[in-house]
Amino acid sequence: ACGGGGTDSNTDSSGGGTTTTAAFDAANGKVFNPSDKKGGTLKMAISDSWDSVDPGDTYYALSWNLARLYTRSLTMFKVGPGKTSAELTGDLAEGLGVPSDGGKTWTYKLRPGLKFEDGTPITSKDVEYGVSRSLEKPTLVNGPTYFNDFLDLKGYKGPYTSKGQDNPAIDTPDDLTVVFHLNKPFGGFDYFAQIPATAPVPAAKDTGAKYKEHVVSSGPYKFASYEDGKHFTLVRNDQWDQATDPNRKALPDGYDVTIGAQADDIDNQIIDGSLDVDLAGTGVQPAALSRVLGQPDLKARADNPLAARLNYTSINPNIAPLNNIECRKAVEYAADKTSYQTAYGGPEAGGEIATGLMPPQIPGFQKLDVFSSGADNKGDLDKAKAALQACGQPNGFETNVAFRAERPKEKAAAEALQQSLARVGIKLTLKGFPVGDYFALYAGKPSYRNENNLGLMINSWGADWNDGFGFLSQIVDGRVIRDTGGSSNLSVNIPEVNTMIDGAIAETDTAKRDADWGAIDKRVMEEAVILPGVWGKAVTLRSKNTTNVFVNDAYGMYDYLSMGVQ
Amino acid sequence: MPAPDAFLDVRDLRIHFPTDDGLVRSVDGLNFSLQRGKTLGIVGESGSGKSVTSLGILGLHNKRNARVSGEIVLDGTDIVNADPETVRKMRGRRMAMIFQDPLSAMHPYYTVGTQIIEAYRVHNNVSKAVAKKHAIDMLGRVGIPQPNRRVDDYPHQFSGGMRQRAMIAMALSCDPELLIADEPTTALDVTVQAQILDLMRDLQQEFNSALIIITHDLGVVAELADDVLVMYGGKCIEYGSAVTIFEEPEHPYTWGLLGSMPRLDRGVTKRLLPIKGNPPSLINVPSGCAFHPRCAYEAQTGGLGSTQVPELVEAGRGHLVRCHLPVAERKRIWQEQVRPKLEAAS
Amino acid sequence: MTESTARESVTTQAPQQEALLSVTGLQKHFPITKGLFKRQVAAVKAVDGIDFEVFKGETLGLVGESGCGKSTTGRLITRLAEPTAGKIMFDGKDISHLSTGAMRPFRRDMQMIFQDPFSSLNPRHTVGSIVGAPFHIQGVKTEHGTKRAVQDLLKLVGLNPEHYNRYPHEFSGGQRQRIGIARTLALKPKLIVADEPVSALDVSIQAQVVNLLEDLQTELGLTYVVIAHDLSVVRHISDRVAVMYLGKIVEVADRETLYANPRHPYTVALMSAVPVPNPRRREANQRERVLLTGDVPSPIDPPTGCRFRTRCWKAQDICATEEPPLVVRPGDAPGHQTACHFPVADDEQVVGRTKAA
Amino acid sequence: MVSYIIRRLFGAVLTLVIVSMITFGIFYLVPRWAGGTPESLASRYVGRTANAQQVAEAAHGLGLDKPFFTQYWDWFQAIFVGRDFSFGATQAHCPAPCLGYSFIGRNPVLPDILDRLPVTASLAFGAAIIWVIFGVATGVLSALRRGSIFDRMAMGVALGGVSLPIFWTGLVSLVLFSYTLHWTAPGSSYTPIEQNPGQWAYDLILPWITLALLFSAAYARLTRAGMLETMGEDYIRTARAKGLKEHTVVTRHGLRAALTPIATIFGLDVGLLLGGAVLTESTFGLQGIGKYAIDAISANDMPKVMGFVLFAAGFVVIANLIVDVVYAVIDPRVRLA
Amino acid sequence: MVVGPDASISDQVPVGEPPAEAEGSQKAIEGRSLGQIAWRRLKRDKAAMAGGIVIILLILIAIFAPLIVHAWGYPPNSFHQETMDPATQSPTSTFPFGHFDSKHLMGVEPPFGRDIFSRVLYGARISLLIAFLSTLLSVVIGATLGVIAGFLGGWADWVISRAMDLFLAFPILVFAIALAGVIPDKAFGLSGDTLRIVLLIFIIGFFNWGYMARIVRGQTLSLREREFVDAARSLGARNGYILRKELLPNLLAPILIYATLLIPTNILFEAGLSFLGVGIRPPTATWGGMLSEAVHYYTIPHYMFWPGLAIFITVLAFNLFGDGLRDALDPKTR
Ligand SMILES: Nc1ncnc2c1ncn2[C@@H]1O[C@H](COP(=O)(O)OP(=O)(O)OP(=O)(O)O)[C@@H](O)[C@H]1O
Ligand SMILES: Nc1ncnc2c1ncn2[C@@H]1O[C@H](COP(=O)(O)OP(=O)(O)OP(=O)(O)O)[C@@H](O)[C@H]1O
Ligand SMILES: [Mg+2]
Ligand SMILES: [Mg+2]
Ligand code: NI
Repeated sequence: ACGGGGTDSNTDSSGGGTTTTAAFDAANGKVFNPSDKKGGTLKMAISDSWDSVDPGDTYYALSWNLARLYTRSLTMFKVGPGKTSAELTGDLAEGLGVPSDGGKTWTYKLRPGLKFEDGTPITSKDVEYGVSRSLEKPTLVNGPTYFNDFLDLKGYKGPYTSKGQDNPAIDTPDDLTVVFHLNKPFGGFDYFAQIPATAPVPAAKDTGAKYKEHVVSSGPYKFASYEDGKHFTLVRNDQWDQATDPNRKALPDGYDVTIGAQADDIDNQIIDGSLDVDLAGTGVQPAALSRVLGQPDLKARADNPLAARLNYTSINPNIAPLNNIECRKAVEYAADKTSYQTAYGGPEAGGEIATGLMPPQIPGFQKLDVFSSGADNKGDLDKAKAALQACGQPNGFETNVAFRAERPKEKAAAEALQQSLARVGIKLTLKGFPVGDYFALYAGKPSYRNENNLGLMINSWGADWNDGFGFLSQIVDGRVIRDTGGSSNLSVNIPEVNTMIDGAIAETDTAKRDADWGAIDKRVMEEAVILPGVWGKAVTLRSKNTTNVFVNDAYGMYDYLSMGVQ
Repeated sequence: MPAPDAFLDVRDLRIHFPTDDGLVRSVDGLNFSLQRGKTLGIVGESGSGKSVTSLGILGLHNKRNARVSGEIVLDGTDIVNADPETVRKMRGRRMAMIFQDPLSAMHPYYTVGTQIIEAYRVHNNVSKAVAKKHAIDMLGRVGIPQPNRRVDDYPHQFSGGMRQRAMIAMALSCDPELLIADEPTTALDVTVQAQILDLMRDLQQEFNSALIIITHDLGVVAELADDVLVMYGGKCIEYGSAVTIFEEPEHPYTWGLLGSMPRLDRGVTKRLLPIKGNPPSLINVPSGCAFHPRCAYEAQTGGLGSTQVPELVEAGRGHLVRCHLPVAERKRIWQEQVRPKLEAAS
Repeated sequence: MTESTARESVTTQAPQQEALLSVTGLQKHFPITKGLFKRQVAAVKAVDGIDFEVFKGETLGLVGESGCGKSTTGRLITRLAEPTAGKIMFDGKDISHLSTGAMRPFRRDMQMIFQDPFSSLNPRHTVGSIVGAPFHIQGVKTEHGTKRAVQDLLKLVGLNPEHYNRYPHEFSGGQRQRIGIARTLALKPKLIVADEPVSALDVSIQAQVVNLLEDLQTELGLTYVVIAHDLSVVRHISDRVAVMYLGKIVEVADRETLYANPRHPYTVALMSAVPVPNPRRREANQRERVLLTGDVPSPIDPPTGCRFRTRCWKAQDICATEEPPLVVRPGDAPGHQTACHFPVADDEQVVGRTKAA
Repeated sequence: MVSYIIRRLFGAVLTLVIVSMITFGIFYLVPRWAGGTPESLASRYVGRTANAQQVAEAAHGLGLDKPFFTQYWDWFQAIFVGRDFSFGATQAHCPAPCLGYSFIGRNPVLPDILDRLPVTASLAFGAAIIWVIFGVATGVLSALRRGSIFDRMAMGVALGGVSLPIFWTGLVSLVLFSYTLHWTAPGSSYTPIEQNPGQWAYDLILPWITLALLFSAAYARLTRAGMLETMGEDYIRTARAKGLKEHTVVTRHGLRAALTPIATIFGLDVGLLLGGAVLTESTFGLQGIGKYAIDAISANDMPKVMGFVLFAAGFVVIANLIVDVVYAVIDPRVRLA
Repeated sequence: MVVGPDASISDQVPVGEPPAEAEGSQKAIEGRSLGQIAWRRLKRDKAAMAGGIVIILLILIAIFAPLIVHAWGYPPNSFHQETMDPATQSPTSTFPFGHFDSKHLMGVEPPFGRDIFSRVLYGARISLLIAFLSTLLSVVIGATLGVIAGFLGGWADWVISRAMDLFLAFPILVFAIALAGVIPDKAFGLSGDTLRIVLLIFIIGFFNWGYMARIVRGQTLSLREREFVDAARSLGARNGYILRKELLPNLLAPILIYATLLIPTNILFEAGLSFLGVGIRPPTATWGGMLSEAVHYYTIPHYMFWPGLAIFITVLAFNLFGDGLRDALDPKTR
């Protein structure tokens, strides 16, 4: 999930618990200002726009977080602070899925009495349709591709392309039962079932790419107005029945979401209370940072959640001289991690210095130190020079570093790398690319990155959900790299790793599976194709008006479902 | 020259402009007076201060860049020292002006009628309709055909002669007692010039106003003026009745002017008799007599010319000349040397 | 011009004289375009079929009111403008449609003096380079070098040769006009066309330049076409005078004849309108003057037949239908051509006839 | 007059067509220089599961594989007849007048732009009123008191005004007046005028002033120069000679003439601004046309950029046209056939 | 040419140059060209001279930036992380406006503590280089096309005038941004900063020629009507000669004036592009780029103060100088 994402509790938080004392990090791992008082409008804003509010067409953590207000998926993460959210629970479904056929078939039973906003009952057909339409990537381009990859589709492409055909991978024996057939065993299918794409969509109301303009609600709120890319409001959905929904409190009467506000203004407005939440959840802007951390009253309103996100740099092993592992090692050793951290905003707003891929909160995490950058994290120049020697480039070499031009932090990271690698003679040229096409046309496109000598590519990845599969599968599996571009995996294509992944997927024992993913992490690190930077952290701010605030570790940001207003 | 009953009396008028390059003495001690119903012609070379004088009489010089001193008494009011509001009220009503280039002197964005109406209504508290009737009336008086239609035309829709007529109509709209025409016909063809000159003469007689006509064309002066003032370097160098100036001029510059001019009323002269040299700079006015560097008779003043400014002295009845040459000598030279040459036909 | 007899002989023998320049049926129409595709909708008939000759060594004066086509005629015969129709013979050769390149050799023999002494000299050039330009452009080598030649020319027109390196803005109008004249003389032309050479100058300076032009003519045997609107200057300087009205020549004659016995009503009116610097004649003068009414018609749409008929007091029906040819009228001196159906008779009692004194 | 306007309209349309061709040409050619192929361009719109064949199909469906002039013609005629696109299974329709269709946003461009027009228009007109009042008043006073202390100060400030980059003044004033003093609305504030005119003005006052500062400075200088020139004209002397009051001379005669060229520049400036006050809108986070363009550019959403360029050029061309017609109305000398 | 005796052209009244007396008054202005006069006028204009001096200083600073920085600062891209508090990303110094000392004359910029002084100095190089060269390009294109349009007239004029209208109708800034965004990374054998600079120069220069062309065309049209052009033609001069020798010298003044006035516009234009993130690539310092980064730290105003001040001073200097030049060279004010 891009733009946030990730999960798991803070290392120091036990999970659960509440507090009413305003203090730094008071809503992280605990519920701050718990309340059951209904009413009010929660005002949210975001500076950029995100992909979509269409549950079948979204991949942003904030969007998955928010979608729970107006859609219900088959399963969901438990709502609560700290470790609570590491567990899944039924949402539309009465409980978790029931696997059979060695994990190749998953069956879900829907709760009775569910209704769409127009009062029509929600049936298993609507769930099937929702999943089926999300397969239509040419139209709904944004969502994850897990269902495309794992369902046993037998050539079925989706309701638009394969018109009139039934989806062979999904059966609906009755109105309340949904059965998924996979093409290989997969133990973690319940995670797939919490993806918003499993939210029911009435086929008659589906308008393809335009469905985002009027998403039919199955949750406690429905759209009252929607202006694409600018603004929308949610109001209570009177067809939603609390009795069918043990997870949602639905405190506010409505939500008011502004898109495209100015980032600094969002901070200022949250500070003065005219806004409640920065929807992006990525923390305050640098301008506000010194204020927030410097002023005790503001600091008491801030939290510092750790996101399951790795900010890193891919090292392209397909171009000279980086095709030599020693040269890649030289990069790993020479990089100054502290300046990398500074680039992302320092220890609190930026994150923890990363030594491996998987963030600490992911099960299976192990403390790696494959390429030590020294005690002060400023790089080990001697080892770097030795590696260069071994590589046959004793005086260093020249290559390019790619980054997304509109992202100041990535630009700063590129600058930081440029400075630190220059110490051993590795000369970097900075190349910014437009955000929108970074993966589709430039860094993500193998032919482009190789022909244009993109040796290093700044990247960032957050877990789709907090387990090894959710974090690693999209960035270390060489088979997701496509010649047509668009993959988030820019540099890792190790046959051995691919096999290890298949093994981990098939593994049904959770502990062993977690360990497998840990091993994959280590193996990838040893190949020196990824230079880990920092595990993302953010200094986020809650407004004075908010109640029932806590960080949902599944998303690494405030839980939008639970928050209320005074 | 100053007459006690004069309608306009200019005394020791000095108009200086301080500029970056020095003080420009455009008008430097000018005296003359004028009776109602009479016409004064002012002639002189380009830059001799004619226009500056006329603007001075209307009080149009900007206090910030012009230094005006002396007296300009119009019917008892001294324009130089009166307060600006008084002078403004006199402009247009008691004294009016016709400018050289009627196209640039009329506002391009307003109809001819509007501009005349405006002139009339500043001084007469009448309705627009009445003023418009007056404007049409005035246009008719100056000989514009179909005045009720042309009143709504813009200046650029008029021909040169019509524009000048319109200017005259505008100037006369409040029956001014003093009319100053600064080169009113220079921009016009001879045939049109003749029409305008006739018109001005007729109108002057009709209104019995005092008229100052400024020109460098001696022919025009001869047609209209009763008295003639010859300016050189910001000073009056000769003043007299038109007949005197044309028939018994006494200043070498005036001789030069007459000699420079081919005349249709005489036979073709073998050669023109130009004045040598160039007009003086008004910043570094030549010492002594401003004309001395160009004067053919400078030698006969015994060096006085370059050292001493000659006085304007009476040479005959109402005839004033500013020259170091003794009167008798001047008369002799004119009679014996210059006149014969001027009249020598081929 | 030392001998007045010389001039007389020129005038009387004029028709037999060798023509340096002869113009037949010369026309210049400036198109007026309109619309997207620049369709020509009308034309300014600036010069509309004129014939005249200029004889070697004489001065032809061209007079007329503003806009009647004098300057255009001047520009046509110096080929600064391309004639719409008609023929220009210079020194026996047809130059009517020569290209710029083919015209170049003729330029040496035909020069032009311009009206405005301020705009006719390039402010960025020194006097030396302005006067030296003809040598440069025509690639003429001079005996003692260009500088010497230029200085000689400056001396010739009465300027200080030391001023070689000065810029035009440092000179007065009269001096500038002399610089312009020096430039035209550089290539020893046979014909000089002077378009209002003195009208921008002060009276006193005007006389200097007129004298200079006359002196140079005597000295160098030049032929002049002098364009002017000041009839007295034209009379002073010309041997023969052509009067133009609205793109046509209405009357040509030698100076004495024309001024003493104008035939065309327009010429009569024009002359009577000239103010005379004699205050005693004022009253009489006014009575004698022929006052024309109305304005000059537009050259875009000139009147049919005789163009002057709309303002002519003698006009009759025929004037509107038939265009009078420019011919010698019975009883007139040879070379006195008039384009009028009803020319003014010698003894006709027209209001405004002034006999030469 | 009518035929003049028709002729000018014709010219305006022609200009727009050429503008569109050049724009189209640049956005067509440059990505190809950069190594783009129809497939690589299409791959952005088909999602991450597409294989080469699907990409090729999409490239075909979107018309990206056609030669330049065909593509241009498709684009051009869409303005009049609308256009259909095929993303493989799904179709999209862009109804006439179709200025382009965003493959990323999956929506026609024109409605988006029109939707944002009120913001840009509010910004442009509000600022225009302020700068005209201040600029012209300052310019006139300076010209009348030429050389005075007021004149020197005003012109000094004006020169400073045109020398300050708008994004800097905008930022500094935001920091000062919004974030520090809390006098004005913070950035990104906009309330439609029909909703609450007071709030509308309050939200926009800072952008107005910032934008107006720049233009007032320029207009003060222009007005001053114009006034100095006209006040030296002969007809001003005539007006004074008529005995008009100085006030009348200055306003009715001097200012009237001096304002004519300024009015034409004003028309063009407003036209340009209506086409997007890019820097101002991005500095103040206003969701106007300029911001739209910037956002489209950073998203590499070329149909949006194309549509925007044409729309903005349209404003300039129309402004040009209006200015010429108005000029003909206020200056009788240029009244043409 | 052999000239006849002087005597023959002077009879009673000499027509020659007036003798000595007049000479005296003319001596003072002997051989002074319009350029010299303009220079004298310019020298008297204190504001313009101040502008001129600042411009010269700026150029010197730009040229010698490495030397100056060597003496008083640090390399523009080097980090000084010790000067910044990594957590709050603000200067560690207690002084409210950041870390100043004898080596950080203007403090340091976040997040790495780069030296603002040396970045501002190095930024001057880019700004001035781009502004000068793009102006040069506009001038070359604009003046050439303007002269051609004005001089040849006819269809050439029509085509060029329409092209001018066209370029004036383009939303230039957006267009430039869009272009800068889609331009390839390597082209014409150039890459990196050099390509960017060349590109920016090209874009700015290419989209700004319309105004220059309009002015030059207007000037040429009016010059063409001047009689000295006819005079040259009547001497048989070819078009080339007239263009070079007669028109060009007179066009130099307006071209120079508008070039000096175009430079500040182009400086702002470049800054605007950098501000919007499509200028020169990081980490190369440019004023606009520094400003755009400073925006993120607006709570500490001195980050945006210095580059803003640099732009302001430069643009002001050029404007003052250009205005002065216009007054000095404009024949109307003479
Ligand atoms: N405002 C002014 N500032 C400085 N000098 C001025 C000003 N007005 C006029 N002069 C100068 O005063 C002198 C006299 O000018 P004026 O206009 O009176 O001459 P003129 O006799 O009317 O000449 P012309 O026949 O050319 O109209 C000229 O040298 C002129 O340059
Ligand atoms: N280039 C041109 N295009 C269109 N019309 C022109 C052009 N040049 C001259 N004319 C017109 O041709 C007619 C004759 O002009 P020309 O300049 O020959 O008159 P002129 O007799 O020299 O007048 P003036 O005494 O004012 O110099 C005028 O109506 C003028 O408007
Ligand atoms: Mg005058
Ligand atoms: Mg002429
Ligand atoms: Ni993600």
